Amino acid sequence: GGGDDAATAPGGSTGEAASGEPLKIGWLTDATSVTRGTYYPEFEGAQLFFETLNAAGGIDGRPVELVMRDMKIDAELAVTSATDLIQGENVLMLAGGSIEGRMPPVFDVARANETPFLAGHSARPDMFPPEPDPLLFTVGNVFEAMSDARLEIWPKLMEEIGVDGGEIACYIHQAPAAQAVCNRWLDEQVKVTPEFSQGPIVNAPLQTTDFTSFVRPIVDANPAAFFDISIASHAIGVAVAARNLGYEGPIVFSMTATPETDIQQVADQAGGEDLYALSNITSISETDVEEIQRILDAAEEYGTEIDPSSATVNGWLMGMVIADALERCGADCDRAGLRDALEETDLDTQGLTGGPLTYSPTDHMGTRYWTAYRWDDGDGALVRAVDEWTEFDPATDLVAPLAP
Amino acid sequence: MQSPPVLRGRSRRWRRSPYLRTDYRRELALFPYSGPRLAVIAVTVLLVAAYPFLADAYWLGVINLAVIAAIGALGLQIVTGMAGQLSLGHAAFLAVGGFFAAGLYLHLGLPLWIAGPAAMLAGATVGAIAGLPALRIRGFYLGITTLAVQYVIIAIGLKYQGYLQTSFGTSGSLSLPIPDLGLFTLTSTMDWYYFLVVLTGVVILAVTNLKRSALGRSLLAVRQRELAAEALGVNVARVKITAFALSGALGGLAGALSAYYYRGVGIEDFDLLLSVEYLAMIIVGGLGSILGAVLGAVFVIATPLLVGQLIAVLGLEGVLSQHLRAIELAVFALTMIGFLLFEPDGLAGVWQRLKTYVTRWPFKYTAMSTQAKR
Amino acid sequence: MLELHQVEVAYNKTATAVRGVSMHAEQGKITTLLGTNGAGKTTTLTAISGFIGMENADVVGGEIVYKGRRLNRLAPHRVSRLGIALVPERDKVFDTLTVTDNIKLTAGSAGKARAVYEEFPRLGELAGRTAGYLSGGEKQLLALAMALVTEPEVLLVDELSLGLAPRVTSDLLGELQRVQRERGLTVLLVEQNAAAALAVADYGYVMEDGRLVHDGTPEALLSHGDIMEFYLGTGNGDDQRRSYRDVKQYRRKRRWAG
Amino acid sequence: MIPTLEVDKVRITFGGITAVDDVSFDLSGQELVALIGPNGAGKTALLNSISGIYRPSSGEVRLEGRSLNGVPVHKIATGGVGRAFQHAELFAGLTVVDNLMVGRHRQLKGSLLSMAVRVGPYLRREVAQRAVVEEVIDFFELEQVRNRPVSSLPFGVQKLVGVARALCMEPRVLLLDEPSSGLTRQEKEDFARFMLRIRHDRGLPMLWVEHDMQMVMDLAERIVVLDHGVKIADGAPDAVAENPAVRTAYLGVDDTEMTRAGSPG
Amino acid sequence: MDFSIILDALKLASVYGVLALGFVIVYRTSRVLNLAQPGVVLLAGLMALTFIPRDATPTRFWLTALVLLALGALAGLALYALLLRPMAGQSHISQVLMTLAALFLLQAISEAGWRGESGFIPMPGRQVAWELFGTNVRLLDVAPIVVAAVVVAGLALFYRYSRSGRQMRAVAENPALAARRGINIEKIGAMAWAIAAALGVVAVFLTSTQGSVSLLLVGTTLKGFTVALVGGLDSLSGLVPAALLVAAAEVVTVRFIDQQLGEAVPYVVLLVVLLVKPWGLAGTREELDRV
Ligand SMILES: Nc1ncnc2c1ncn2[C@@H]1O[C@H](COP(=O)(O)OP(=O)(O)OP(=O)(O)O)[C@@H](O)[C@H]1O
Ligand SMILES: Nc1ncnc2c1ncn2[C@@H]1O[C@H](COP(=O)(O)OP(=O)(O)OP(=O)(O)O)[C@@H](O)[C@H]1O
Ligand SMILES: [Mg+2]
Ligand SMILES: [Mg+2]
Repeated sequence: GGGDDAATAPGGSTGEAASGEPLKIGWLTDATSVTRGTYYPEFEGAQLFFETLNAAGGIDGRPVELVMRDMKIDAELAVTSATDLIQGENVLMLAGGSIEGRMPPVFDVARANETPFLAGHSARPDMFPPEPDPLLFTVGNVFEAMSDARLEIWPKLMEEIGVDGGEIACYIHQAPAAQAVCNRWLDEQVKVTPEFSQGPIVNAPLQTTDFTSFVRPIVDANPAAFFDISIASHAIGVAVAARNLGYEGPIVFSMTATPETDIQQVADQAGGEDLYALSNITSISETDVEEIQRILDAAEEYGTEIDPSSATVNGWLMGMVIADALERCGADCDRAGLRDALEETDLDTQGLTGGPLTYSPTDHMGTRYWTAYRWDDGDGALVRAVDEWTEFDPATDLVAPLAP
Repeated sequence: MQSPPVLRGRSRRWRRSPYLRTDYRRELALFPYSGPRLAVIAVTVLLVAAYPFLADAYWLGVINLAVIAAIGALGLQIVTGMAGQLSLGHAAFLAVGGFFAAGLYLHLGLPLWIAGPAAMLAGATVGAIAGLPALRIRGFYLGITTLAVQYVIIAIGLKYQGYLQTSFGTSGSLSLPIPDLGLFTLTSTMDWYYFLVVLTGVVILAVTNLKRSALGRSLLAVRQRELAAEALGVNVARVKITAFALSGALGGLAGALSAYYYRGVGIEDFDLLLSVEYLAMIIVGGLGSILGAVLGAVFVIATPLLVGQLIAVLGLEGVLSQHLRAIELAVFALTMIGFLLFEPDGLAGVWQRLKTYVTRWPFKYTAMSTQAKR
Repeated sequence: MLELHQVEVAYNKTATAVRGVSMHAEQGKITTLLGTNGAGKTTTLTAISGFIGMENADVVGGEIVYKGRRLNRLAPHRVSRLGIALVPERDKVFDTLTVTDNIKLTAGSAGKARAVYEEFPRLGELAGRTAGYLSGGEKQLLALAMALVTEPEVLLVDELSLGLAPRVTSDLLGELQRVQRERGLTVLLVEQNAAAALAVADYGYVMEDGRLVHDGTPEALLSHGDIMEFYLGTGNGDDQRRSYRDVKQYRRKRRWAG
Repeated sequence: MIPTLEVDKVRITFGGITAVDDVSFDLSGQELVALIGPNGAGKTALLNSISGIYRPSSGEVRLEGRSLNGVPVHKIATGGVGRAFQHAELFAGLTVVDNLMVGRHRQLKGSLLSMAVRVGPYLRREVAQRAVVEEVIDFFELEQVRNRPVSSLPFGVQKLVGVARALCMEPRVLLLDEPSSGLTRQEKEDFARFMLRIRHDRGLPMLWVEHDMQMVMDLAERIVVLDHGVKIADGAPDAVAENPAVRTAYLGVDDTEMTRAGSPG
Repeated sequence: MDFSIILDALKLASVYGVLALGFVIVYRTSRVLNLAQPGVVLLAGLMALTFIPRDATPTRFWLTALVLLALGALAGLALYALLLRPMAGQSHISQVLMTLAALFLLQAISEAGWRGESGFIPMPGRQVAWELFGTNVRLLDVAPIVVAAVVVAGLALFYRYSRSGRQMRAVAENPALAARRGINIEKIGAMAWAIAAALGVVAVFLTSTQGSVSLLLVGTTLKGFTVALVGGLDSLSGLVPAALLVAAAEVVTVRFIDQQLGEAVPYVVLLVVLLVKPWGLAGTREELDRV
């Protein structure tokens, strides 16, 4: 694959530090808001990647510079920041993300300026096969696709845990897009695996800080398993509340939303037994994966504000994708060229995901590989609960089509 | 003791005074034809028309946002600045307008030029309902009931988005097309700029007229002394509801415009902070002042961005980029504090002060008895 | 005792309402300040009792001195604790408190509060009422009682007779004179009812358009032609008051200034 | 002939307090009736009940024969009851002219749209009403302060503006609550002249609350006396002045001082 | 109806009660809605997160809590002295906007120092729990109720038996006159702000028995407003029933009607109460209809 050079560059440290005219990439993230825990580490991951890359010679001697803007989950800031990055900073492309509802106006800015955009953890149907928006790419997931992917991995995890059926409870916070997570998934899951039945679905308003009353129905129903996905501050609050109120069954997080650092908080507050995570990316705990070790080394060297987690890994992966495209785009890379290069991505992720990441003109998302982890209280880290990766190709594996 | 009659109606000064008017129509005219005033207006119009050629696309976009906000701020100015009814839930009206416009497009395919006025109507209706407590409740208690209305609207909006999500399968945020106004479409930032500027001009003119009319006077009267106003024949209940309805209408318009400007709406955008920002606009601009509402809107929208730019220009970005937003917020807060402490009449007050200073120069104080106003 | 030297006060940092006023309220005497509407009497009293910017006004020149101490810019409660009490022209009582609470607020002890009711029996009848609902005159009584109960050394009264029935006015003025004599109280009395004020005062000032235009003993003032004409409604040679039915037209203008 | 204003057995109570007790009298033609009484006698309360601000617990007020019971305050005002308040109650943010224009509120009806557009009929109406207001300003000699914000006016002028504002309503009956308190002798004389001129020019009946007995004796044609909410006298000035009940309740001065209340000595 | 509902409502009420108390105390002395309070609460929470490490001993916890309480009071003093005192005599709306500016300032501080951090304050005794009426009851469920009761009762007694109660109302209604009657309005204002800010610190510890500290605390604090208003902004006696009413309504709605309405419930309760009693359950009229 074309990604090899770029992917090996950071560790390779053959050249000396890059010094030419920097290649500017705009990065939009929520650096200071309730969603910081989810989106900011992505930026940090990419930042680490490029620091390492630049130290090793950058791309053809040119350093890559990330220009970050904080959107604060605010539509107005998002639009002005995106415009400023493109027109003021003259960046080659945009990357990053915030909650889904915040993105369409930003995409509009990108379209109006013909600037490619690489989205992180949360994607939108705009990038989905078979008719993706020409400018939008993602390493992340659309909620509906994520739900469908879960159908196969869920029974595997349950088997590992030793749960052979019963009610599944589900928690999301009140964001319209998030509602698909529980509704669509549970509807299908009980069809695919009839030994499971639908338990309580809890849906708390975004402003909630005291989850007691919301969690009571779950505790009262005492489900066989509890799937807890939401922005981090909610997900951990709910898990802790459930434990406090006496729920002792397995709690399963989605690691894209609740990275290791947050699971750690739950373990601190309410004990680390029976905590699990589904993930489409390798956990930062898997230090025997070489690329993960590189991330940790880079974090050691360049520092991060938030302890590295799978979100950092996701950001690093985004860095890999961008560097790879820049490499292929060549010496006088412009926005159009970069977009074309992105579309031809076929990247070996060096073990950061379960397989290669490939984009095509009809697919700006690529195949996803899912696995499951278990929290090990002794190590204070995640360990694999399910060994293999489960493949999910959004082009063919969807249960029902996505809405436009 | 007999002294000649006060010089009235005839000036003995060698220069014709711009303040001397000879009939009421002239005094009541929107733009009294005084030289300096016309000059100021002409310069303003010229500057506004030339702005797109002076500013880059980014700052043009910023001004577009500010101008939309100015329409909303004028709405709040009517109810809080003029009628004195504290409204902490202005964002609710924006939400109603935005969702109404988006809903009309989504369900009926209606374009902006229909949806805009419709959003105003919807806003006015919700405004009038939100104003009902004002008939019984006053002051901060009223302020918080308007906040309550906002929470109710948000709850409804969430339900609506949930409904869209289940029945339309969209991710719940409503997307809108490029607005088509029949005669032209608003494609570029510059299109938007001229459209918004003209529209805002019309709104400003209308609000100014209202303020100078019987309604405007009764708004101020009700704010000051409800009972006395009533004993003078002002229907206080009606005036309050009208104020809320007008505020809702302008809020609704601003909401519809911003929905189309962002090409989509989400209920999450209309949080308390937005309401609070609108309040900040009218206080920074000057409570009760129309010019103030506009200046305040520009100020509140542009200051944080200006600070960001300033930091970039100073080359401090590397050092401070991590704390950019914190700095912007702090600067914003400090400016607000500065205004509250040193210029309670806001930007409009500064403008007024400047004018008085120019006309009065070189004197520092005016004796009470000779102080000329207007 | 209480002296003003060339005091200037400006509203909103722009308009001067008091211009170069110098006056003196002598210890244990009643000094009265007369003047037409808007002359700056209230402004003068407010300046003495302390501003802290609350009225959007400032003493921009001159000195206010009490017992050798400069009062300019002193916070109102400090002024009050120096023994200077003010009965304001408007907003003189706490509307949402009851009459009793209003008095207790300043009385310090319950005994003193009771003494007030002995002194002003009308207030006793109103003890439990909400002060905001009192009639204009009742409020005036309450305000005076609240000021007196602090046992001040200097009492500043802004328009004592405002809204009071004639009988109450004469009673109060008599009362004021009695208290003043007994306690050696220093009084600065702003009054519109010039005849009544000069009847009890030891010295008088006349203010117009922000300036002092005249001062003297009551006798001197009472026999001054302009004062007779404009403040007493007598003049015309004989000592008879003119009837309000056949008054002539006056013009509002400064007569002494300049 | 029906009297312009009839107060018929009006009683006003607040909780346990009876502020006005069974008071009846009427006003017609162009009478100038003074309403006097000690502080707290219920004078303001009575005016309030005529304006509709307080509702009589029994009895009723009639304007030209029509009962005002249950009529909203603003309807009573537009129906012809003009009112000047004891504490002026001006609208602080507005100028003198605008305060008076509020008094012309009734004549300035118009749709929101016509007000927002302003040209055409609404502007003509505004101009016409403005002319009326200017007349009143001339009448009260307020030219110099017409564009001053009322809050910066001295109290005495504010009260004058209050009266002017009431007159702007073109009322059928004018209620004045202590309009001259806080004025100097000279200004009171001016004010007396205004009252006489109002009566001369407009031919209005006026109900006038006043504490300055000399003014009352000189100007009023009839005097109604309240004490503790009860009407204790009603009649020509001289007759009332002779009334012993009035003397003890209100005046508290001996005979010779009657018309010279508060005089030196 | 099971015991857990009562428990949940009581817990929520205790948090709301203390939050509301903070608003009431400032309002009583100045008729100003203290919009800076959410900032104080947030900052206190974030500082607690930083200074109480995961493995903190109980001694360390209590010491830090005390220090934060003192810091809170100081912050309240500073806010009053620097921002509110110079505003004396200006309109109430302007003063409220000043507290709003203070909120922005506090948020800027929290952003500079903590960005959007969130987490749990490690509470001592979090493992202690009993089974009661079929419900799992933790020490941390009971503690906030007890603390809130003590705090509310204590302050109520303080205001009842100190001269300040009446003075506060006088200052609130007419500061200029109060000052001229010899009341040190600045002392009273400073005291109120210090107490209110300290209450904010107490409140953050109370909420932390139940949930995490995050930017969302701002919204939670605002709900304290509704309670203060339902009770009557200047009354301490209306506060307890108001807190119970609002909390119960919220808990019942979330449990039995619709979880998503939880956010709006306090405001709906407020609307209903105010339409019946415009000055809250036990508030006093602040504007008199009198001309
Ligand atoms: N808040 C204010 N803002 C601006 N100007 C003011 C203000 N208060 C008073 N003035 C002006 O200051 C001048 C003096 O007013 P002041 O109230 O002191 O007069 P006064 O002698 O007490 O009159 P009165 O007899 O009517 O009470 C007046 O011209 C008035 O217009
Ligand atoms: N809204 C009210 N609530 C309770 N008591 C009231 C109310 N309005 C008036 N009162 C009481 O009724 C009595 C009459 O008051 P009113 O204001 O009519 O007196 P007044 O004759 O106008 O006196 P003054 O000459 O002092 O103005 C007073 O004792 C007053 O306290
Ligand atoms: Mg005065
Ligand atoms: Mg009265």
